[in-house]
Amino acid sequence: MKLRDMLLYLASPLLFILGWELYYDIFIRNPFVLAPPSKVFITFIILLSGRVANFFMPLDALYSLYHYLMGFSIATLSGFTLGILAGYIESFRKSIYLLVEIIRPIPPIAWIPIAILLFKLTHEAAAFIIFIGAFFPVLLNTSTGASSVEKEYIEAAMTLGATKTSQILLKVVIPATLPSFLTGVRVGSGVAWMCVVAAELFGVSSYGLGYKIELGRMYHSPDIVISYMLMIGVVGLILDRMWTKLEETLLKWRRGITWGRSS
Amino acid sequence: MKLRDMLLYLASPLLFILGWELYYDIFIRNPFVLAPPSKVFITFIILLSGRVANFFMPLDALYSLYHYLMGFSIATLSGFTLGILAGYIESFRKSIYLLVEIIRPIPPIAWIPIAILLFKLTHEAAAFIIFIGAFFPVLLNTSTGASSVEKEYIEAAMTLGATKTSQILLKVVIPATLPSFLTGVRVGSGVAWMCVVAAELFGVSSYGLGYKIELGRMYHSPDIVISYMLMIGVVGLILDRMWTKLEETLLKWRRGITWGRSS
Amino acid sequence: FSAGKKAIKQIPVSCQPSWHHTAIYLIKEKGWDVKILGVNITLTVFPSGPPQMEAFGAGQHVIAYVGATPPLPLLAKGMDAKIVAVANTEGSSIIAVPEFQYTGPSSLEGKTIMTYPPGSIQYTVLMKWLTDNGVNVSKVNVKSGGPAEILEALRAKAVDLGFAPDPTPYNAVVNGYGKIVISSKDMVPGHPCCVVLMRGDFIRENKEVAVKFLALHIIAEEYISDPRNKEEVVSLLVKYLGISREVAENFPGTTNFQTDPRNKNWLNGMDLLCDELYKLGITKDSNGNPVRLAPKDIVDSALYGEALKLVPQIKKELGLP
Amino acid sequence: MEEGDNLGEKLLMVRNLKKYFKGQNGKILEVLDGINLDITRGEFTSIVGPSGCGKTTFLRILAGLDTQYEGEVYLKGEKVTKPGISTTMVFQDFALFPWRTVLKNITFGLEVRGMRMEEAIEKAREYIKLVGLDGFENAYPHELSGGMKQKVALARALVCNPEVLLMDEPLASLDLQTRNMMQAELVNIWQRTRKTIVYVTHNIEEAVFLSDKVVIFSKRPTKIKDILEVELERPRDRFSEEFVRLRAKIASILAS
Amino acid sequence: MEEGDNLGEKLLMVRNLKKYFKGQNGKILEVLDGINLDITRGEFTSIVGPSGCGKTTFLRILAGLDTQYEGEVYLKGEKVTKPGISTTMVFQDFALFPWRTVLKNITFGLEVRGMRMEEAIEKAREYIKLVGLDGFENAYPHELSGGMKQKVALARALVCNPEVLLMDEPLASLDLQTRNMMQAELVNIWQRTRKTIVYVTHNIEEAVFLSDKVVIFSKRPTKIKDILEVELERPRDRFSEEFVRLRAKIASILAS
Ligand SMILES: Nc1ncnc2c1ncn2[C@@H]1O[C@H](COP(=O)(O)OP(=O)(O)OP(=O)(O)O)[C@@H](O)[C@H]1O
Ligand SMILES: Nc1ncnc2c1ncn2[C@@H]1O[C@H](COP(=O)(O)OP(=O)(O)OP(=O)(O)O)[C@@H](O)[C@H]1O
Ligand SMILES: [Mg+2]
Ligand SMILES: [Mg+2]
Repeated sequence: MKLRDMLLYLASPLLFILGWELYYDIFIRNPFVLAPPSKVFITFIILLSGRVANFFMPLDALYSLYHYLMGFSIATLSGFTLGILAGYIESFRKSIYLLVEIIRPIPPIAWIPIAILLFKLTHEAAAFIIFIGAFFPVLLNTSTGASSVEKEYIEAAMTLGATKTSQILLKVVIPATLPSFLTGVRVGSGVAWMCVVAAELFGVSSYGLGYKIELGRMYHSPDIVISYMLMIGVVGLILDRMWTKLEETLLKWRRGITWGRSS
Repeated sequence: MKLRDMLLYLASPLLFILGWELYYDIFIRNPFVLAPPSKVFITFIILLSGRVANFFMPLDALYSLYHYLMGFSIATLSGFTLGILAGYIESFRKSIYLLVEIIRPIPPIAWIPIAILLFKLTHEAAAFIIFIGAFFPVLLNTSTGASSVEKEYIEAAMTLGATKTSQILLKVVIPATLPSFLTGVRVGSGVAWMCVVAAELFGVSSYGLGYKIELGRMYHSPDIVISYMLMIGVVGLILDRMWTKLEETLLKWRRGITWGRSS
Repeated sequence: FSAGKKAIKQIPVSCQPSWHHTAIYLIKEKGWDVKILGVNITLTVFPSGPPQMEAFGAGQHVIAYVGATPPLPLLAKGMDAKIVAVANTEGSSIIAVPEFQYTGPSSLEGKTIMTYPPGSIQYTVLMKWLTDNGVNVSKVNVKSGGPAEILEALRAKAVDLGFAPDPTPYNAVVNGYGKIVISSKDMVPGHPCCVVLMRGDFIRENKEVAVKFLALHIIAEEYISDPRNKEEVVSLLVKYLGISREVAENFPGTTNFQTDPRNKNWLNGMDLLCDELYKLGITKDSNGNPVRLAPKDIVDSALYGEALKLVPQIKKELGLP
Repeated sequence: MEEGDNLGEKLLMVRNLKKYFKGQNGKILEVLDGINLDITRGEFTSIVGPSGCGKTTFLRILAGLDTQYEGEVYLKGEKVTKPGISTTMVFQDFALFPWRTVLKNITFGLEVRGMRMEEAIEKAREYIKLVGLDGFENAYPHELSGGMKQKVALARALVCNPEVLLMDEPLASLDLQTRNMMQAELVNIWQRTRKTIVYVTHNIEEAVFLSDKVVIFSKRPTKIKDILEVELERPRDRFSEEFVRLRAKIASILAS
Repeated sequence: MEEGDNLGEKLLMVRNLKKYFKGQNGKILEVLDGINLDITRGEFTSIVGPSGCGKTTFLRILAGLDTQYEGEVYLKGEKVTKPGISTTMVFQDFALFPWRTVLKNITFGLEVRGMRMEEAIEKAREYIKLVGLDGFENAYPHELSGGMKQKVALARALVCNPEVLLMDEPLASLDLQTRNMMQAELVNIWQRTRKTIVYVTHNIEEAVFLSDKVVIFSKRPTKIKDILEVELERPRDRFSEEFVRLRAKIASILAS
């Protein structure tokens, strides 16, 4: 059983690596266009050790995590609060709708000039870009979740004496919205982490996974670029695992109700 | 009632514009640093008419929509299919988990070199970047939704004779997942539309809202940049309205069950 | 596009929206490609060097107008291409926020300057200039960014200085939030900037077209350098780059439209760049071993010599003096 | 009993209440068609009537959950416009909070009334014992059988000790024995606290056993067919002649 | 009736069935503690027992929905390992599909059996009439009253015409009259089609009225306390001496 699971988990990455190696060997065979997985593997290991000047991956990861944490935590807090309110209170939802929906599609990169204007070339400016990316998925998932809470729970709470809106929010809407909120957190975390590249494009610091991808591109080293992409992927995976664990802990009560377990 | 709604909807944009104007008048007062809303409004109108060489906004919007549609439709289709399967079939979920979670956090911009390699400088390359952005939100929301289908529906279907997996998928899992899927579509559409800037960064065409934002930045006209940001916002809003309408139509049955209506 | 032996149907060329690349815009605008080469040039404009070279490396263009350094890592890995002509030298300036008190290189100490990342021409020039003038570079805070970020950072006073190629500095000047304090021609005289890069198979299989193209390049650069054509060039830049006439009026700025790849001074500059990239670990062969390129490995000046011979005749065909 | 002195006051007044639903296909369904009813403080009123006639709808209107109706509904002389602290409802389909354990479902009403948690838990345990769910304090609703869920719903409402208790078939999923036991317990609680109870049931025997007054609803569009006073002494004997007679009478009115 | 010739065959065999649940807090709850039961083809078997004793659990195991048990369960001589086409279940909490209208809920079983849509709709309408839901074809489940939902659940299962019908308190939410009518209708259908029915109820009268055999479950950990054969002629008279005697007997066994 354990072994079968391991094999399952490894199936797609192995297939992907195989496909990539074959694609490289058959169609590309050109080291400045694409690096084969074997090459990337070696580069990845070397970059971890910091033996290549300017490219010490663990340090870059730390910087990126710092940007991510700052931007994402603010996005989560504000997205959650506004999402719950917007989901439950229709007039509030309406009053923020237009602004949110016009600002939402504007991509994080497009905010770089504003970020520089507001925060200069600081880590906060990077965090701001990440905030922009993560805020809307959290907000949208939370507000959709909050407005989809089953009526019967709210009505039950009301007749049990929860007459204040704050009580309904705290004791019914929030727990019932938790699954959607946590999906939002996972999607938002993904987008936030994605934004590190954009957030590190404009000179906020000389470290960061995103900054180094750009540098790698300048140096035309596909192996470095792909190694950094992988590193972003791996850190992203770890972050996702953390959120999933949290989700499982908080949503224990759903285990017996739903068909599969979310993962 | 109608009027009250109108006022509600306009509240936040008006407040925002007011704040922006004040911020400009008090702190900036320099049209080359930030454009005040009044200036942007005029520029916006002018850009709509195409009277500024190289900056004919409607045409750019069409090109961007073309990229969006190509990338997003493929992302939706594949995200939906894989999401349903991954949500319902645990071993499938496990087998794609690692690959998905490593690739998911890699930002669309980081895929530009690969897009150029695979698709050359074509519209398809732009669509690929957009695809990368939209695919994962759709996949994640759909698979979370599909794995959260209430057990009782699936069991009811089984004892009513739905013994084939295809029947369960078609008649229970898909309709029950529809709300989550559609949230995914809305989030994904937002991310996809966000990616037009990244997708148009690398010379796939000389038109497109994203390309023009970059051009505006290079040649430095805050009013043009902000006008294009606004245009991205407005088109994004229209797209969102479309998805919301579709959602309301498809989820008519939820109206009596949930507390608020999602919007 | 196929660079086969058969007659080519079009020539895919890439460049950037910089006035260092004005020559290729002029050739297109005037239709000289069809007139002289008999085929259409398709022009792709990239916002920066990396995607441009990614596309070039993937074989999507045969000619690129590009900075001198972006191709070097690819050439080190053995890309089949050569620098066949110079597009320009010099042509960058340091811009400061208006209140900055510039008193020479040492006034940069303790200040923040934004320029292209390490390995770029601007970065290299800046470092050489500072070091040559005895400034401790570790005391200068250097931030990385492209032209857009440089302008935005200046506007927001997020940096004290920026170092960017024309026409970016004039943007800041014209719009009143920056002033030019020194130009690169006064920092490292004659330093290389942009080049014309051509694919090897194109040179070998379509030599005649390649030479004719180079001749056109030489003629175009002469044409834009001629002050009598300034008005025409300004309109061209407004049209192709979308910049304001006010900014374009500053053409050619400090840009020097020199084309000869045999120029000693230029070759020395290239050698310096090669050394710099080698030291930064940017140029490596396909096995990852550091490569110290030399101008002779990357420049093919034979083609230029042949092109020069064609210039008078083509000029006549085009009706130019 | 603070309300004791007001016994006999008209606590709930329903005047010419009409209610219709608009289906999603636009069709209008007339449900309540002019209901007039007074309920005195401390009274135990049962409502019986055919399935789908509007009993649940009626309770929801009394609870302030549904305000889209014609006519008037007063609680303590004031129009009912929203759910209030003095009315609690036991829902036909339980409406337990799936994210709360049995214990925490029951403490809910106490928490929102601001009771200290330890005290609330103590109180809740009392009622868990009362309905016979000892040992299931920490189970989640989905781990319970149908009858057990109903017991939780019952305990959750009773523990709140509200002035008015609206109960929608609160014992329907229980087996005969438990049901009889719970009926006796309900009478017990009611006698001790003199709550005002409006009780919907399909079980005529239950209605007669419990209530002071049995209200009989007709088919849709629903009117009140009849109201019977049950003046038997409590505890009532289900096999007494009068009991059986009343039962039969209600059954025949329902069937007519 | 194709299965007619096999009447008397042992359709369901339950051997030493044991079942326990592990709660989320890790506590183990023993539910079924060695059940042995044979059910003959065409037989109408009722199960009665206290709330929470494991009746629903037992039906779920028979239906193949729960396979985590000890002991053996055979359907037509084969081990039950998953839900099959020959068994249909009516759930205690209805389990209607909220995204399907009444009509489409009822056609579900026919659709998955590959019936043409028009034919399925026609058939469904028949059963809608049977349970008295005319006019509500296009309503969604949340627009129905509790009793009406139960009727839909019933119709949805009956229309499938499966060999084995498992029913979990399928009439519990109905008023007396409808209930009596549905009971008669059920007997009618059963006599016509000779389905094998396993029927859980809390209503002893109902069990006696309907079934050939009444199985009495004990409290948890649950064993079979007794099995009574009901050999009264159908249609049965609820007031006949034998009927009343049997009713009382079952009640007393349950209470003991
Ligand atoms: N939300 C709703 N939308 C539309 N119609 C509804 C809604 N709720 C109830 N109805 C209709 O109103 C009528 C009365 O429903 P109600 O639930 O009050 O019946 P009831 O007397 O409680 O029946 P039961 O004994 O079966 O629970 C039913 O015909 C039902 O279809
Ligand atoms: N999923 C589950 N997890 C844990 N315990 C469960 C689960 N389902 C049922 N139980 C427990 O098993 C016991 C039997 O439950 P079951 O639903 O079979 O009872 P029942 O006889 O149908 O009762 P009722 O008449 O109240 O419907 C109960 O004590 C219940 O708490
Ligand atoms: Mg009801
Ligand atoms: Mg049960």
